Amino acid sequence: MTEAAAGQASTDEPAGGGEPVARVGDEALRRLPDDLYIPPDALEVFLEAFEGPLDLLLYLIRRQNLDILDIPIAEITRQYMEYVDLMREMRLELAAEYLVMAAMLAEIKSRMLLPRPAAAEDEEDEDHDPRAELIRRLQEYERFKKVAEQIDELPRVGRDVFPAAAEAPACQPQAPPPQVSLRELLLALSEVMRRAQLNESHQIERETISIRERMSETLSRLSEERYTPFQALFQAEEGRTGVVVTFLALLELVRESMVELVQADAFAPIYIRAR
Amino acid sequence: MNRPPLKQIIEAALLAAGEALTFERIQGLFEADRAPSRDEIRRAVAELSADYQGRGIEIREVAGGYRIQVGAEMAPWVSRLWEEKPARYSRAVLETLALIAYRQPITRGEIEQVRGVSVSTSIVRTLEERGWIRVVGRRDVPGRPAMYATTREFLEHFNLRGLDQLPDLATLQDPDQAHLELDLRLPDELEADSAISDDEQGANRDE
Amino acid sequence: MNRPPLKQIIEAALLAAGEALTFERIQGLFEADRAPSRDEIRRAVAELSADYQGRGIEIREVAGGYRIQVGAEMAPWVSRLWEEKPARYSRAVLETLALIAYRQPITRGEIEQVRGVSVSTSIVRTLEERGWIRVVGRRDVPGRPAMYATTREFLEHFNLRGLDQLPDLATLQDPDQAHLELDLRLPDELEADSAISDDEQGANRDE
Repeated sequence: MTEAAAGQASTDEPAGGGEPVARVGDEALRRLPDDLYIPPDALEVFLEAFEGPLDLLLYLIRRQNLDILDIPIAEITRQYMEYVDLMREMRLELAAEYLVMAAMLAEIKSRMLLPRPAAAEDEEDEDHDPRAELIRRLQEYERFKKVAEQIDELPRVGRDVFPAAAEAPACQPQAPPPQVSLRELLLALSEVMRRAQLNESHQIERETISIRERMSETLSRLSEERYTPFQALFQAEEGRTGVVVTFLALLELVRESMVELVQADAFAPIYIRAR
Repeated sequence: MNRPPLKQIIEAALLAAGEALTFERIQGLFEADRAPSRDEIRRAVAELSADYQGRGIEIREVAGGYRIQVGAEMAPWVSRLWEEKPARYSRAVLETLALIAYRQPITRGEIEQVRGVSVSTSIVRTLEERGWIRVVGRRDVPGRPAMYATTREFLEHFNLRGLDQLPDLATLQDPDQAHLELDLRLPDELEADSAISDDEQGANRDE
Repeated sequence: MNRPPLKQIIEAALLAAGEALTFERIQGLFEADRAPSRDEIRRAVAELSADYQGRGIEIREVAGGYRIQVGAEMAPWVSRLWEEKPARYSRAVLETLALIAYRQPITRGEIEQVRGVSVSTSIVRTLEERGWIRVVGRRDVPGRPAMYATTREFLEHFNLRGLDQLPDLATLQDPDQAHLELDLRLPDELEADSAISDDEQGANRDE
């Protein structure tokens, strides 16, 4: 706000004229209430504090202890226009809604002045008051304005209440490991085999698997550093089949050069070492 | 395993979490077949609540869960932990929030109808950034405007168990009553007042 | 002002902060001329510490201040607050596992040959950490690549007595069928089964 605007506002004060500014009951006020006469820069803050035309209207009504259900529309319209003019003079950014409301007030005022045409009575409610819609909106707005104030007073986190927290015990957040079903494993294998187009030529059979399993087992029991006696790889309790499988696995390991067989002399003990 | 009393586990978990935990999350602390029932949890919370009597902390049901929190009577001391003062929200923000809370789901246009002024984008953004409101759908009218609703964080922030705990909306039939409580003071005075009442909060409560 | 006991203020502040507070910060909660001395703070903390006996929380002195923390004995429950949802293995991991299961012992290079893409170290590590594969030797070729095989844990996870129980690739045409036949029994049942078949072997032979 500029100095000039402020000066203008105080010389053009709306209470300058002889007319009563407002009427509270029987008493006519010749000047605006004290709470409006404040330094010009505070006045700007005051005007800006209105949350729109409904808020301003509510202020005008409450200030004079008027009944919201029986608004003296002419008087309130006049006061409303004074504030709107004031805001314009102060060059406050005036939302278009203020002017829409001004037009609405003027319309209500004119309708109240006109005698009610007989023809219109059929269309409208018999006791239709041109102010009804405005009153409804004012009441509606007031409810939410009030409840917004109450919400502001609710105990709020960070202002009134504070969540309590303590250091958590040292623990690794663990994700449970993924579960895999045999079906998924099969599907994965079928997919990779399909891609490799090896389904036909590389049919893997049960027998092969048990030999390959024994190959793995045997390898894991062998060491690169020291030799393991040949006999130690066979478990008698596995019976004949077990021995055969182990032997076939061993042959396969030798063929694939995964292990090394050592024999010092003929019929001497055979030793095996991983390569 | 010899497990500690339920109320101790709940207390430990609430404090370790530092935020509200729903029944589901509390039950999730246990093996599926050992999870306490809701009633068992309620009983344990009631015990905790009794233990906290006369202390600076309380256990409160918020947004469908429980939270251990430092009560308002401790605010005069505890709030000094932080240099920054808690944010104040403008009337425009609070009125918009109130309309969304009571009238959800609601579009911006519907809010504007009640407030009589346009709702700026920054107001909506402020509320969304705080996590207090979110878009829950679009109204099937031209332009398909977004419909807003409040969130669990809104309830948590305002210390509410549910939307039914919001202050009652004054009824339209009784406007005179509302009149008496209306505030005729200037915004400045209001601010001065609230500043004082903040300081006096502790004192008032002691009286 | 009638102020709550010092230990309550300290407890409230420590819990609201959720972290350690130094003596200075605790003293800073009070008007300068009402701040408690370090000895007063120590005494109040000792009282709190006694109150916490036998509960899931404790107050600890750390680096010139105090902190409230949840006791280690609560970890089994509290740690589940942050438990993530079980992840899923990628297709690459599953294919690698399948190849190791059916073609063991197998090197990474051999897996790559079949899959047609490289097998990242992280895939192998994932399976090793899970305990499902291990290195059983090295192939005697340049670079001496590790050869992988499946483990006992792998068999246990899939409820298999041995690798020979892995379904034939022939059943791949109808994996659902194979699934039904193989995997729906509980480990107990499988064990019971195998016990019976062992017993029956002898009987069969006698006949």
